[in-house]
Amino acid sequence: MLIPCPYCGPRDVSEFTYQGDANRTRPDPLSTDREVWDGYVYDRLNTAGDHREYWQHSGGCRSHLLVVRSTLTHAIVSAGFARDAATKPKKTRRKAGARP
Amino acid sequence: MAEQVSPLGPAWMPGRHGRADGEAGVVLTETRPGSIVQAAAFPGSEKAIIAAIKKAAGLSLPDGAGGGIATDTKAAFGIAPGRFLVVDQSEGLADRLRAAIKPAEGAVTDLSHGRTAIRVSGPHAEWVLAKLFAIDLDPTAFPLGAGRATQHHDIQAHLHRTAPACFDLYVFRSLARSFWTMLCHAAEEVGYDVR
Amino acid sequence: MSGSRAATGGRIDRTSSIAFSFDGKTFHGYAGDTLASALLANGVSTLGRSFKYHRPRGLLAAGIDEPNALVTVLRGDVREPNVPATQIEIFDGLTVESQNRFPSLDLDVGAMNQIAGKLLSAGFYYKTFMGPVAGPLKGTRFWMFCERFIRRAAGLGRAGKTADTARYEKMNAFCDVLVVGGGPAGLMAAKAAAAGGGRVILADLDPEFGGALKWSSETIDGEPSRTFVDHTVSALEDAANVRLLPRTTVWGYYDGNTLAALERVGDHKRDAPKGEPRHRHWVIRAGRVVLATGAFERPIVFPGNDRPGIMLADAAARYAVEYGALPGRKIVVFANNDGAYVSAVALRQAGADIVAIIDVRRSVSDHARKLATRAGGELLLGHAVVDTPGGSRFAGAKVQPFDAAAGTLFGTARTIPGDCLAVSGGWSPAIHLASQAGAQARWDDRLQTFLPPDPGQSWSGAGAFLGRFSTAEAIADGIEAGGGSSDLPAVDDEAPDLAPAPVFEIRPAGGKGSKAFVDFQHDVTAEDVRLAHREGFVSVEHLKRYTTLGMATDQGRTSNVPGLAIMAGARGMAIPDVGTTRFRPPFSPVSIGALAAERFGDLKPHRLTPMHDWHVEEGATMVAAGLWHRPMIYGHPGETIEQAYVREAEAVRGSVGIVDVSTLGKIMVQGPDAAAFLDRVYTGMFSTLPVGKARYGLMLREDGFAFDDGTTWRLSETDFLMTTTTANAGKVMQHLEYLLDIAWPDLKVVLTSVTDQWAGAAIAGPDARKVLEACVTGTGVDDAALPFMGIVHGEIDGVPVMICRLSFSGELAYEVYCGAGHGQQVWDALLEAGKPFAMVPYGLEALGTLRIEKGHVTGSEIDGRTTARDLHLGWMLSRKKPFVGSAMMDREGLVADDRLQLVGLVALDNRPLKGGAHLVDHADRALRDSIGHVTSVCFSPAVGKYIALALVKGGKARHGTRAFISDPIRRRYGAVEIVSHHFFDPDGSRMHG
Amino acid sequence: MAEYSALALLKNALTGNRDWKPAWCKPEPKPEYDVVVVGGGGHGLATAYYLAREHGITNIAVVEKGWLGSGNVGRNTTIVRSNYMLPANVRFYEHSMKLWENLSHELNYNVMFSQRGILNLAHTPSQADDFIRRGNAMLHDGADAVWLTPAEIAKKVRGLDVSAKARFPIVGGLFQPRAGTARHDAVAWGYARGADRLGVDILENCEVTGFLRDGDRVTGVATVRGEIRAKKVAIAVAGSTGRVMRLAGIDRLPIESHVLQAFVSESLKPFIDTVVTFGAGHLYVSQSDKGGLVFGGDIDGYNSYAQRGNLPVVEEVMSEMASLFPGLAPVRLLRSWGGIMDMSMDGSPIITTGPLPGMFLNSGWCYGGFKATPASGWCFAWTIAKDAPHPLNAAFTLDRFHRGAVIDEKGQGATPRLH
Repeated sequence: MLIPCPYCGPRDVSEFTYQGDANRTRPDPLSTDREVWDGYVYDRLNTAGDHREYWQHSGGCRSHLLVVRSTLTHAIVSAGFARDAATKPKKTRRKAGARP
Repeated sequence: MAEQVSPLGPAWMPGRHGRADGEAGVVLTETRPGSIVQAAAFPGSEKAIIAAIKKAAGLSLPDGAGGGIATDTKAAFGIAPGRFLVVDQSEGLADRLRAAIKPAEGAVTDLSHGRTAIRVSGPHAEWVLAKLFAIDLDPTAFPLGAGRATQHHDIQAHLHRTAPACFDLYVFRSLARSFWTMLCHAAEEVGYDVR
Repeated sequence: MSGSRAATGGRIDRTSSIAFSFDGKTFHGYAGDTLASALLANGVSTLGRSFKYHRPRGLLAAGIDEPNALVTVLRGDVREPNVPATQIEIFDGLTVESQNRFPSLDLDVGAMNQIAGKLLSAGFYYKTFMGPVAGPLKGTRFWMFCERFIRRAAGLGRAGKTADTARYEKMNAFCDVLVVGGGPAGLMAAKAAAAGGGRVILADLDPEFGGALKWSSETIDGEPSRTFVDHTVSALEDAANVRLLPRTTVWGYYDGNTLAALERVGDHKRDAPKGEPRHRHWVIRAGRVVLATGAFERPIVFPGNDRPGIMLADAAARYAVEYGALPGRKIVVFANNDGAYVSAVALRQAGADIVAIIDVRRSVSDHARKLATRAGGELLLGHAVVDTPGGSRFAGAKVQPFDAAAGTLFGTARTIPGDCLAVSGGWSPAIHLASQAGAQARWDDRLQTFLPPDPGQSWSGAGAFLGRFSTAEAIADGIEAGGGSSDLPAVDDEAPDLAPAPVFEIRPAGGKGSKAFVDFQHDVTAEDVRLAHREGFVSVEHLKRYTTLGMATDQGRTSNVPGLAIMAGARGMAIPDVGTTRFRPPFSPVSIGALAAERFGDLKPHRLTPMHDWHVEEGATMVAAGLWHRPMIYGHPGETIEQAYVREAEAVRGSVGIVDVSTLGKIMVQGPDAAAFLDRVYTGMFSTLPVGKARYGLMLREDGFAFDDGTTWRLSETDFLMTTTTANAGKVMQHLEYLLDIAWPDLKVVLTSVTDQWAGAAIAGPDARKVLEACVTGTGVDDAALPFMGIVHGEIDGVPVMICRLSFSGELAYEVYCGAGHGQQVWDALLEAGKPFAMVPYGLEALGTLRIEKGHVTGSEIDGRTTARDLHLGWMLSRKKPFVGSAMMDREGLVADDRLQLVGLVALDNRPLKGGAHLVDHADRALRDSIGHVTSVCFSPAVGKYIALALVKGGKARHGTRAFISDPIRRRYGAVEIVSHHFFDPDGSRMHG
Repeated sequence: MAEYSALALLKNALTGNRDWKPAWCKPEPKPEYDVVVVGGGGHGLATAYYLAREHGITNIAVVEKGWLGSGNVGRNTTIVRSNYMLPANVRFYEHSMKLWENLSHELNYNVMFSQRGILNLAHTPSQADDFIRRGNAMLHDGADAVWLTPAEIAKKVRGLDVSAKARFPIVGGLFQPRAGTARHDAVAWGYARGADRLGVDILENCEVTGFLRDGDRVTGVATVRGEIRAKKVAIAVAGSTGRVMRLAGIDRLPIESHVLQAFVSESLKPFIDTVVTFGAGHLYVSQSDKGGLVFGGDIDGYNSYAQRGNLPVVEEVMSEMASLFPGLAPVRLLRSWGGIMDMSMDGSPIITTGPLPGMFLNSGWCYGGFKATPASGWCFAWTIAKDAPHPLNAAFTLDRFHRGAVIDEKGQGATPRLH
């Protein structure tokens, strides 16, 4: 499997460390809501299909990547810096002009 | 101050080894630069860091991921987003970089002792390195001046192409002796010269 | 003898005679021979014994699909078992032995299994050997008793126990186009792709490119096909952008168009040049792949179809034409398609007589008739071979009229004598790699075979791989798949139609006659397939697993389709409805050594500290800690380990000692937000730490369990040097990078591993300060200049150093850091300065002893299952701020009263305690109710006893009570007292002194 | 259905093996059952068998998406052992071991359980202590274990590099004599035949497409062969847990599906007798009765439902094989395959009531599922029959993660790829 690192280019999977399900957002550190924390730490979406997940290019530039990869075929749909995804405002699914 | 002690120890054996006939396929050298320094930019300050490297080391880095430049005594190349490895045969580069980089823009980390510089040059440099690294070494994919961060199993390495058939490798000092031994082993097939 | 050398012909070098040994007997062949062709030419007909029934077997095929002729290649005591003789190029001195026979190939006692044949039907072992329910053979014993004999009888070659000293290597390659297969399709694809300018790799498993053109009688553009191959190959050799890999089997198609190939670099050489590997494991990342892997001929299943001398028709032709080795002089051909007629002509031209062509079809094409005439011999249409009477090799075919539509025999049988039977049952494209790359094969009714699926990855196919069997089609496909333009060479001969009649098995009425084999290597018969059907094992996977059909080393190349066809017949279904198995890597077996490459033998990564060579010269016993090597003790002659570490530890408590701590993980945490970042990852507060001071920190995992500890030094407002445990350095770095990239990308922090930048030496003991005073310049090291947890910068022997006063041993202690390249110099200077105080170097054992006496924890206690509170580190959990793990650390399971908690133990019997021992609270030695276990042990010179740290249920509440060691594994029992983990100087007066 | 025996074998051999009957029937689904077990793998079939045998519930259907045993029961490295460290695991797996020891008799089907022993090699003194801790834990909870010195190991496993200069020097090994291997497919077939003989309907090619619901309560399954109502629905689908539970509206679970590769060498004459596992990395190897060395290593380490892995793990496992047995370097890898593991967040299984009323869940086997088959079925059957767990599986609940009562053998926390 090759993962296209946005900095280093496509690299062999052996250069990467899997950092798991990216369908989770770390709760507000001040939150004491146990259920939210439980969900974050233990529960996984475990998608059969295109799966959002983190990989660290630990054997290269060490960046964490947000990768969308099919868990059925291992085909990689997209890969970008996790940092970008985390800092960019979340895109709404609605297209401009569409009804709420 | 005294010179650094090489980590290669008894593994460094000058002379011709491996296949004995013909020209040596590769020449292996420990280049022992005085300064190996990481300059890292906080997001948005990459340009400022590139300018600071120009000011402190006199090296103009090209744009682009993994872009780099090499002269006889100095080198710089990108190793990660906003991160550059800057190398100088003489000591004192870290201080010059610190003076040129504002703390709000980036950080300077001296790695002069932490990384060992090994040069692999010669007609079979690509062939020998291809045994160790899963990266495309062809000049079309890895052009002159460019740098790459990669690994050989447990050993992380930064590669810098400083001439068409010459690569400078930076590996963790503690692993340098093992890496050197593996490099020599890989080079036996084409014959190698340690200088 | 049946096989013999033809008077002329073949791509062998008849001027170069080669001597080799088979089963201890010397034979001669020529350069260019395989072991198979050479033995065939020498008249050897039995090359192996079958798996289950130990039947004599000869060559069936001429290539990688050979199921029978597996042999062991010997290189000294190193054994390479199960190599097909068809894949071995002979060289002077080649030594080979046959397999699965005792005492010899010709006389094999295992052949008695044939007598019990019916008993040994598919799955017989599931139905018996359950044994008695009582008595000495109860339980599994009866089965295990019987199993021993079954195991001895099974198995093919014998593996060696002598270490293989051959060299194996890995090679990474990148290309725009990888062409797999060097037959006409592959050659043209490579040529066309190369013309396009991209980087091309062409791999073929044979020593020479050309595929079937090497034994074809066709002419291309007016030249013999072999000349055409030579010209094309030399043009490719001259192209700078083409890499040719002969003797290279592409065996795995992995994700992202990553393919794995095995190059047999040195198997055909007596001696390897220095540094050259025997096998090279290629990992090829290809932009796109052209699969031109050809097709395998398959046999027809009929009674007695495994007798030596019965061979695939194309293989027979290949032996004759490529190697000049005639498989027989009087050849009978048995076919269901036109391809065998071409083989018959080739055999005739090579010097054999064709006795008869027996075809199941009642009528054949004019082209076939013409070929039959050229081949000579009798043409028997609408007939089938129903048995092969004779002994240990083929002597003639019993034939009978056959109705192909009904699948029935009729009329009377007669025997046609001959010394070789050439069989063709149709062709199966080699779709294995395409199947590995994903997707199901599809059935083609006309060709009666499975064709490749639609590409799931970036590949295209060409030639016989696509079921386009003619050379002209292969050439046209190759050019198209290669993607470039090229002149289209013209093939001057008419191609035969390889579409077969749908006949897979000849089955005499009532199942009479000899065994009819489907899988030659696993001895699976047509009756076994039908038995599986009767017992309900009807899905293709059940069939495979119940009968072991197709699971041998040839991976069913010759058996899959006939097996499916028989099951389809039994179920009354079409073949594709029964299914096809998914092919898995490897396409053909790959040496374990090649895949291990340089990662076995002596080349192993070791992490060495700057003072490593000194430790070794000083006689230290080194111990591996992950990749690191660390001194365990610096033993004196005659000392035991315990005597050595006790001496070293006593020196530290009494005067001073020095220990190499360079292996501690060190991470630079830099940036305007570094302090805020540390507040979030550590349980304690770091933003309040002044510059020039260090603080002990504890990290939790997100789930609230303890993770790692260490000190972090504030070097400036924005620069921190974090230390981690040696073992966890990498994990901590990754944990921090994850948080910074994903949880808090807004923080301006840079993390850099500087473990290797710094050499570290800890000076510990009452005289530690005096040692530093004697050698440090540029700074004071007195209590005022360097208080507990203070940091100063100075020089030792002219080398800049950074000194932090902190203590793991509980003594007055300092960690001295300098650039790693100066580590030995500073170490030497410290030793020199320590001489007046009799300073000793100490190793991990003494370090451990000192910390156990102090009750400090390490990885044995922070084992991923303990909490900060379990380890009495609850005081480090800040209540002023959230930190990683703070939200989860108070869950009921983490604060339960019966958790294992850290305690100290003192042996009451004055005998050594051992890690891994359990504790119970009953004095009898009954194995029940463990209350915990021992984590770290030593003889404590300070306490004067054997002590230990342990994790015990409800720990603290048991202080002052007695418990008992229960270590049945080592038979160590005895009483201990449970005490506080602070054995020594609990108020820390010494390190503050 | 006829008993299997040597005599039956002989009798049938004399009549041309014509009278053998199917090992299990292929019935049409009934509209309603007392219990529907989803998943015709080892655990599902064992559950049905023990429900019928131990609890007298025989109106059961086992529904299987593909062919029976097409999941991990037919894709593992066939190792049976109970060498765990934490009490909940040792007791559970030891119960399994005891069931294994009588399984062939009980099922009248030779599952070829062979107690060849398992040897865990230790490569450093601290690892030896860890293994001894485990061995002691096993002995305290009723399993068997002994310690072998390098010299004893050298005698037991010839070909193993026990020299001091070995790449991974061996300081000793923990040996469980009663551990061993069993023929994996036979376990599925034996349980299927056993359940069938007790009246269980085994429905192959019967993929579940949804759950029948009455409010929260699960009342049956919709399948490609029609709706089937059931008083109780039990899920035992290993790597497919995520997919099946999603059909019931449960999107998130403490489970990730990962691919694990396994390998077999070409067939060899007897080379190693016992099961050997390697402590310096991750490798386990045994030799099958057919002669192939069956071995495996770590999971690939990323979420996957594709039954295929990638090269890095192949190379890693082979390097460990060649390091341990330097004579095997020329021996050839014959075949590799992949199975889908239901990796739980602490590496231990889940056998529980719920999470919905009328539903029961069996999952989280990581790569320990095969050896657990008998006890998993036995405990799951108990849980289903009594609507409450047996003490042996009382700790294997879903809510243990949230309570912090994790059973973490490896101490790796909620990082499935490290379990």
